[in-house]
Amino acid sequence: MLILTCPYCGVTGEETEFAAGGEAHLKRFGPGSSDAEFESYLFARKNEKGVTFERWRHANGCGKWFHAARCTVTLEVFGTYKAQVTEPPKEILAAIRKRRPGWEPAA
Amino acid sequence: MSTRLATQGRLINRDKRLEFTFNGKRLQGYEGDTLAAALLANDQMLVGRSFKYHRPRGILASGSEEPNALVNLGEGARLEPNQRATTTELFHGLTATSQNHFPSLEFDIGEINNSLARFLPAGFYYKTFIHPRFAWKHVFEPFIRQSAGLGKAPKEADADRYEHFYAFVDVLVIGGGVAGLQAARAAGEAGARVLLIEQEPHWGGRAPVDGAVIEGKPAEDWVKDTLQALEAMENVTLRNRMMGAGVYDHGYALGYERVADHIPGSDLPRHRLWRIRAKQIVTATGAIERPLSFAGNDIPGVMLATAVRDYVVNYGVSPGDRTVVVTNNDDAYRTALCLKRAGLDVPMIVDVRPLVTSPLATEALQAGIRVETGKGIAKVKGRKRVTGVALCLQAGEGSVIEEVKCDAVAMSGGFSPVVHLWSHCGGKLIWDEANAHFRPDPARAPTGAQGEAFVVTAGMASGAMTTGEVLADADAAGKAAARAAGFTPRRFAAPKAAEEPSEPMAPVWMMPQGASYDLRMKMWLDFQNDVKVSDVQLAAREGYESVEHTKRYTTLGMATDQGKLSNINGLAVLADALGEDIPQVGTTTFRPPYTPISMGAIAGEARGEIFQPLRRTPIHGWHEAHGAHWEPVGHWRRPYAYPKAGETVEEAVHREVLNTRRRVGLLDASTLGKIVVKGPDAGRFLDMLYTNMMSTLKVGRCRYGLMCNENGFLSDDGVVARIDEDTWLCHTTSGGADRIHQWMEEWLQTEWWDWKVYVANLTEQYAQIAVVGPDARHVLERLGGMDVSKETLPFMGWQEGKLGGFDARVFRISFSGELSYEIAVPASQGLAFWEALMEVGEAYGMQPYGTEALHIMRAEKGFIMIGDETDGTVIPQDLGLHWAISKKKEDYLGKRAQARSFMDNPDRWQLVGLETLDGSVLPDGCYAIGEGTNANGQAEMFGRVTSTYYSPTLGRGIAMGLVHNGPQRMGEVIRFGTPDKSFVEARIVDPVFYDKEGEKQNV
Amino acid sequence: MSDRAVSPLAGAESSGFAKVSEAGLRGMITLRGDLADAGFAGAVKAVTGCDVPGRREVVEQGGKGVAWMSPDELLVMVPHAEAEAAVAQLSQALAGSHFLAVNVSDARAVFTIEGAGAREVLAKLAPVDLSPEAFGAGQIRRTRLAQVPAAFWLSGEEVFTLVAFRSVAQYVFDLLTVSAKAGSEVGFLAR
Amino acid sequence: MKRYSAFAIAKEALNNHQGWKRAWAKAQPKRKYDVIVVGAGGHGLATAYYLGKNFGIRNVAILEKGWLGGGNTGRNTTIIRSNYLQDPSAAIYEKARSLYETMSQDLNYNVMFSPRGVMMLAQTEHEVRGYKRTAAANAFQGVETEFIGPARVKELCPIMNIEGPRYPVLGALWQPRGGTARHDAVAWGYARACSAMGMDIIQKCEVTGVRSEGGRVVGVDTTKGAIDCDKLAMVVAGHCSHLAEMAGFRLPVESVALQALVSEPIKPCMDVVVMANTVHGYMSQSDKGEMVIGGGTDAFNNYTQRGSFHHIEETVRALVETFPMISRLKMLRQWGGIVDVTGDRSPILSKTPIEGIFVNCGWGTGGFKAIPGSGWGMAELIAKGHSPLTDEFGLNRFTEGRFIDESVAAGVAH
Ligand SMILES: Cc1cc2nc3c(=O)[nH]c(=O)nc-3n(C[C@H](O)[C@H](O)[C@H](O)COP(=O)(O)OP(=O)(O)OC[C@H]3O[C@@H](n4cnc5c(N)ncnc54)[C@H](O)[C@@H]3O)c2cc1C
Ligand SMILES: NC(=O)c1ccc[n+]([C@@H]2O[C@H](COP(=O)([O-])OP(=O)(O)OC[C@H]3O[C@@H](n4cnc5c(N)ncnc54)[C@H](O)[C@@H]3O)[C@@H](O)[C@H]2O)c1
Ligand SMILES: Cc1cc2nc3c(=O)[nH]c(=O)nc-3n(C[C@H](O)[C@H](O)[C@H](O)COP(=O)(O)O)c2cc1C
Ligand SMILES: [Zn+2]
Repeated sequence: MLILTCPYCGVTGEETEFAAGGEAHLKRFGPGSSDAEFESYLFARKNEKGVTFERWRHANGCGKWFHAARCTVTLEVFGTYKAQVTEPPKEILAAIRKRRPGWEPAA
Repeated sequence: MSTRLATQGRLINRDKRLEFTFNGKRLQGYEGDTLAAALLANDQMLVGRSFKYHRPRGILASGSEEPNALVNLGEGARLEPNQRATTTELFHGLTATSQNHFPSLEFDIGEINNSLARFLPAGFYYKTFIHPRFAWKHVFEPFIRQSAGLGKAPKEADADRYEHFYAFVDVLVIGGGVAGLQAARAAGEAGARVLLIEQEPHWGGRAPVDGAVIEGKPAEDWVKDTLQALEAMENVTLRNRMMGAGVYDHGYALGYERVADHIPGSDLPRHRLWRIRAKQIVTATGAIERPLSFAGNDIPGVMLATAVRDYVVNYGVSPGDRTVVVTNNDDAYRTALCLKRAGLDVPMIVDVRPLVTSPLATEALQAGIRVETGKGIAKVKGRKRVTGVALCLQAGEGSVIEEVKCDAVAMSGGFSPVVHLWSHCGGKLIWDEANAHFRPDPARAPTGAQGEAFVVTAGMASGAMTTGEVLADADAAGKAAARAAGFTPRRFAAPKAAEEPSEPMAPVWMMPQGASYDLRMKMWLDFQNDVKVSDVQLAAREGYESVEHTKRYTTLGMATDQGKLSNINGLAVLADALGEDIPQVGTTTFRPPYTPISMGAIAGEARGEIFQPLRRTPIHGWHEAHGAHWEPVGHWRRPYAYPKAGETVEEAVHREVLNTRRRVGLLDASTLGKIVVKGPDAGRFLDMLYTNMMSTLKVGRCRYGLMCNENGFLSDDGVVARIDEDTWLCHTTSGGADRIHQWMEEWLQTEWWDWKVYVANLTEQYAQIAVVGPDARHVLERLGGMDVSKETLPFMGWQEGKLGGFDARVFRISFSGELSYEIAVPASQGLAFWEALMEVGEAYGMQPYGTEALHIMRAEKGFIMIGDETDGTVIPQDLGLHWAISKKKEDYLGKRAQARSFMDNPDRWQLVGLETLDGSVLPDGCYAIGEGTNANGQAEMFGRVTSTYYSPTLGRGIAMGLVHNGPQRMGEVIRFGTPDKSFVEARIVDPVFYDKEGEKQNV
Repeated sequence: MSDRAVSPLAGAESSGFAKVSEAGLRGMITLRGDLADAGFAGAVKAVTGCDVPGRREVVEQGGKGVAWMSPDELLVMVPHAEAEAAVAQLSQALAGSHFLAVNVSDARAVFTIEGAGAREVLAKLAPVDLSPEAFGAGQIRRTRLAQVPAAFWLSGEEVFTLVAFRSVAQYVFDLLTVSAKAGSEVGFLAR
Repeated sequence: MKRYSAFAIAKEALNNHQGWKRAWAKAQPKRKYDVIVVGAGGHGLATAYYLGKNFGIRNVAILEKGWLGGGNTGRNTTIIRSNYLQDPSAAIYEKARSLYETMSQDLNYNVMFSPRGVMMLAQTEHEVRGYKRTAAANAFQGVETEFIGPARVKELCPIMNIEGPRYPVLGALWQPRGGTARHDAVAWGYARACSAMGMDIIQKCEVTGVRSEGGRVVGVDTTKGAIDCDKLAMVVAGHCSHLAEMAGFRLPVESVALQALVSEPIKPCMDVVVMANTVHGYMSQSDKGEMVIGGGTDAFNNYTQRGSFHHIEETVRALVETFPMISRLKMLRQWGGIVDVTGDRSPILSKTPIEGIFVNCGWGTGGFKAIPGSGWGMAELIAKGHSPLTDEFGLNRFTEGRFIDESVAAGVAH
């Protein structure tokens, strides 16, 4: 039963106040994209065993979507950050590396 | 004989007698007794039968580790099977019956399994009952199942109630022995918010029984003083009768509080499940004594040595007059001494260790007890009660040296720290050679939300073995937890305890060491599930080598006690059989709960009316009062129809359709989603969301729209109204309202965050009522206040104003094909508006109609219904909705998906109308069946029915369906298969069955 | 037409170790926009007399109030009969900027929970630290109450105001009533 | 291999059971195999078994990082049914179900297949229609099912409260020859049979790398060293993304925790398996007497074999409503498994971008019931390059937009 902190309203609450929303930083492909691009946008998931970037919504709260960096093996959370970015911010990467020296994001 | 002593009994109140019954026998006990203590006081040692062999079983332990003494507690709506007598507080009027026997506890025919035990080793059922095949289902399995289970299945619904509670603390201390008390004190003194919980109704754990001396005073007094100090601390809460049930990720812990088990029938919740979020958790859960594995160790009268002591000291009950003590450690000498002090006979202490010179041993000798070292028990004599033991050399094969008469045996195989809660969330263990037990490895603690360690252990739970060590460890644990939670511990020293010098224990996993097979198949490891030393050895021999395989093959540790007594002994036997070290073999996984918790407590308050939220429209009460037959729609409940007296539901539906088509009907459409979308980019946004163009909609007009998901599938539909230059109101399906609102927010927040659009879900702000039928306009005109004529309010227009004095927004839209108005008024006025409509409508024969009439009317018109014509695999193109898919737009959600080869293919199942040749109603959901079969031998299917009704308007069955290339096959007759494999023929027709030209709605 | 307007439970009440009441109709407006904008703050002030509250804060005065709902959303509270007018006033004041003001008064049900045990009534249902140290006056918490979303704040020393969706008013009332049942005090928050 | 029978037990009993041989041999990896199967769960073992039995391919190793059967095969709620809606699903699950009927005899290992009947409750009109549709399809897919009314539901399962209060039971989709089996025994029985055919089952052997040359697989690296192979089958359920990553491709799969629990054992009171999808919970009683209970998954990726307690709560809440008598039973143990959920919730049995590598995954919350059918089809796919049982389950369906969506009728897939 995770606890997460919403970067918008600052509430630190238990998982039941939030809704998980899958892999973060997907790039949307629309008309004109190739079959492979489109398929990978919809389906090919990193499904990392380790550090992952994922989406959450503060469903029973302020209603905002945000991102979390979390480890799928230990379930620890390295940090949460706002959704209006296309890649994890530097502080988050630094926070991860602090606990996982040498870690590099998957391609 | 087990009996009540005249002295001792620190936990009972001899002034208060309580009556109870066991198997119908009326018995007496004292306030403060456990059921087990009271049974023993009444010489009821035989309390149940084991699972597999139906062996007679007695009370073995004094706490939650008890495997044998399980009873059916209570009756009827308060029957609870498998209740542990050792943790059941006695109350007046308690009724209990023993389990797993027929016809009675004393004479059980199931005991035949016992004589067949040789033929029923571990895993025997995997090897037999294979032939003949039908026999498994008809003979063997019914037989096995008959003998399954322990307690009685309750028949009635539970009479009690339950609740939850959320608690947030800095430090949760689990276990209220001296370790828990000291840890709580140390953390509390540091200023942390502390919750200390103890499963028993009393505090102090083992120390007061064991005669520990702390800070120069008896443990009992120290406990009292410490409790007083803790109670005085504002920041500390003490809670007994509350078990730490589980430790979960991120410092989440479950506390299982048995609020009213001991006072049944009170109005209190029976159990309260605490959901505790702790920064740090201290487990001070003590240790559990292990049995020894000797032949006949399961015969009633053989008990754990600490349990024997507990019964004497705590309850003033002696399990036997003559008790042989058998041990591999010093602690059991305390039991011998305690029995002796109580005036009971201890004919012998049998100690496996070759030489024992510790102070406790000396004391025993001085007390005149015979101590036999280097010896073991070859076997216990007796069947339903111990009558004696046969003595042998521990090092030998079991030749009997001497027989000793006794009526009880107190055994001790050493102590295993209670590591369950430490392990639940990933805490790791190390093997401690000296004490022959697993203990928590502080370096590999469970980790929390920040990757930090969040569990510390204290006292015997850490593996500390003397009271002095226990207190020092607990003090350090309390301080460490407080520090980790952000507090500065005070520099008080840990309390000191009197020295308890002792001699090292000697691990013994089998008694005697070289026991024969016949002895090994009488040595119980798991008492409840009847797993013996020979079974574990067999599993190892057959290659079930992983401890997890052994567990599953033999069922070791899978009983209601979860192997609290058996696991370590079992894996030691396994390690020995494999020739491996114990730590290499490892333990099985510890899983919550620590001891079983009631389903009622888990469900909490959510039962009956508040099982789930029930959503009600403002008119709900009216529907109820007017006999609505309900249909659940999401969490809403909508009227399906309003049957009148003497009318079936189906008749009511038909009447409602006809009345609406001929005169006028009224529908509560309040559940429809209503989402306002506003901003300079709102038009552009809606163009992305809907397949058709919404930005071009004129203010004052409505347009029907479709939404797809990114996979291209149709997900919702509804009418969109343009309110003003930058505001649109989107209607969604009832089930879709929240989903679509979130869908919009998701795209706005996570993809197009630079677009200026705000959305708000106004679904519940309005009651929405559809007035439908040829007389609809007349009804509204009667109500007055607004011009609803064709000219000012044409089809697919909307306007706002006063209607009958109500603030109303009126949409001229139709889902039935009739002249129809949907009127939104503020929800607070919804009921009044509905009633006003009913009143003026009376003159026109207006009647309410429900969802089924709605469905039939839309089907008569060939309108699709999300969830019927769509099922998450249908794209708008399949439904002939090309007209609602903009060709001009570069993009909309789902567009790219619809260009994939399988979807872009014109060769798909597509929507058509269907008419049976005989006018009958096509069965729900049936498939069009072709002639051939596919590679897997399945009949070819080329279409299916999506909606099918009897049309009261047309007087025959009508249906819609998706058929392979359907629209190109108009007029063709195809066959539909029914579940009974007969066929119905139907013709492919246009899906619009009624008023094709739309004359009725356009008036 | 407020004379025909009824609150979802018509002022139902129950009492146990805390008193639970459905508090009748309240005017409520969902107001979205740029909370940091001076014009926006001015409009809020003009309608309610209150300043824009800080993150997760609520201000109430003279029957009006404002609650912070999210970084771009406020809940503006006025007497029920004034809600439409307040929407109009806000819309006028904010015209030309990007905002949304909608009347949601009737989409809500409002409750009060009063008494020394009020915190514990809520703590049985919401996964929130309700100790006085963690939750005090002036704060608003949006959360989950058993199986539905809700928001609450302290309107007095021992008085909580709780807002939920109208459709589940009965459910919320029943939940609160069971939680407050006399004798089932927990004794954790109020010792 | 020594045959198991009552006679053998009797004989052994007189010999103090000293003569029993290992159920499967202890093996060390050889340098090279024709086929390596990664994952000794039910699907991996069944794949190997049918490779040997149906195609004579016996130079096979099954590599398991832990103990065989210790993945989801050893922790599932054992429901077996085949009343699926879509043709490809109905085909493979029915093939599996029919193989379960004779599995004990085929393997000479009693897997206790118990065709006691499975019912899926319809508690809304929508569900009624969905299940009628399934029954209609099943009739022509060779799957024996029936839509039954509430009275029959009550008769089959007297402990159920069919009157609500919240969601009265309107009927059920009933598969009389669905049921349960002893999950561990399925893995053990296959392992014993594979071993008897000379295959190597290598436990505590984790695959840590996949080697390929020129787009073709050549072998794997393991914690017991490198092993070569001509063909490689990845059958590792929740860990399939991880293995695919080693081989350099991605799968449309996410790994999430699914939980289950058992009550304390009680005397038999429920002869059928009941799934209640509206309220979300399902329950059956094991041959030992525990009520075996399961519910939903966590929505976030997880590799811990633990889930969040609120799912247990939801499930128990639902079942106390459906079966009020369980309120006073106690939860004995709860646990989790990591299941592999695909983009359309249907499994993948497919070739992959690397030649010689095959994947069998995505069974998600419901693959125990499929084990023999999946093994049968997978073996054919590996041996012959295609199989009618697996053809529709290829990876290409995600590119084409050709989904096999089962949720349309039933909502869940267990
Ligand atoms: C709680 C729960 C309840 C369920 N209930 C049902 C049900 O009622 N009915 C039903 O039909 N299905 C059910 N399922 C689903 C079912 O259990 C699975 O679909 C099925 O067991 C999958 O079998 P498998 O052989 O594919 O995977 P597994 O049994 O998980 O086997 C995969 C094996 O691969 C091994 N492995 C992983 N990585 C490596 C590596 N790198 N190297 C070597 N080995 C590796 C693992 O250790 C594991 O043993 C349930 C699942 C769960 C978790
Ligand atoms: N007999 C021996 O050989 C021996 C050796 C060392 C110490 N001792 C005695 O035992 C004492 C050990 O003290 P301790 O506090 O470490 O252990 P303890 O056994 O005295 O106390 C543990 C307490 O935790 C409770 N508990 C266990 N699991 C629980 C759960 N899940 N939830 C709630 N409560 C739970 C138990 O009911 C018990 O009251 C010493 O003071 C000493 O007197 C005995
Ligand atoms: C069908 C089934 C029945 C089970 N019955 C019991 C049981 O009676 N007692 C028990 O302790 N565990 C039982 N378990 C749970 C297992 O002990 C174990 O928790 C589960 O297989 C997961 O393994 P793990 O907990 O070791 O990770 C059962 C599991 C299943 C799948
Ligand atoms: Zn938030």
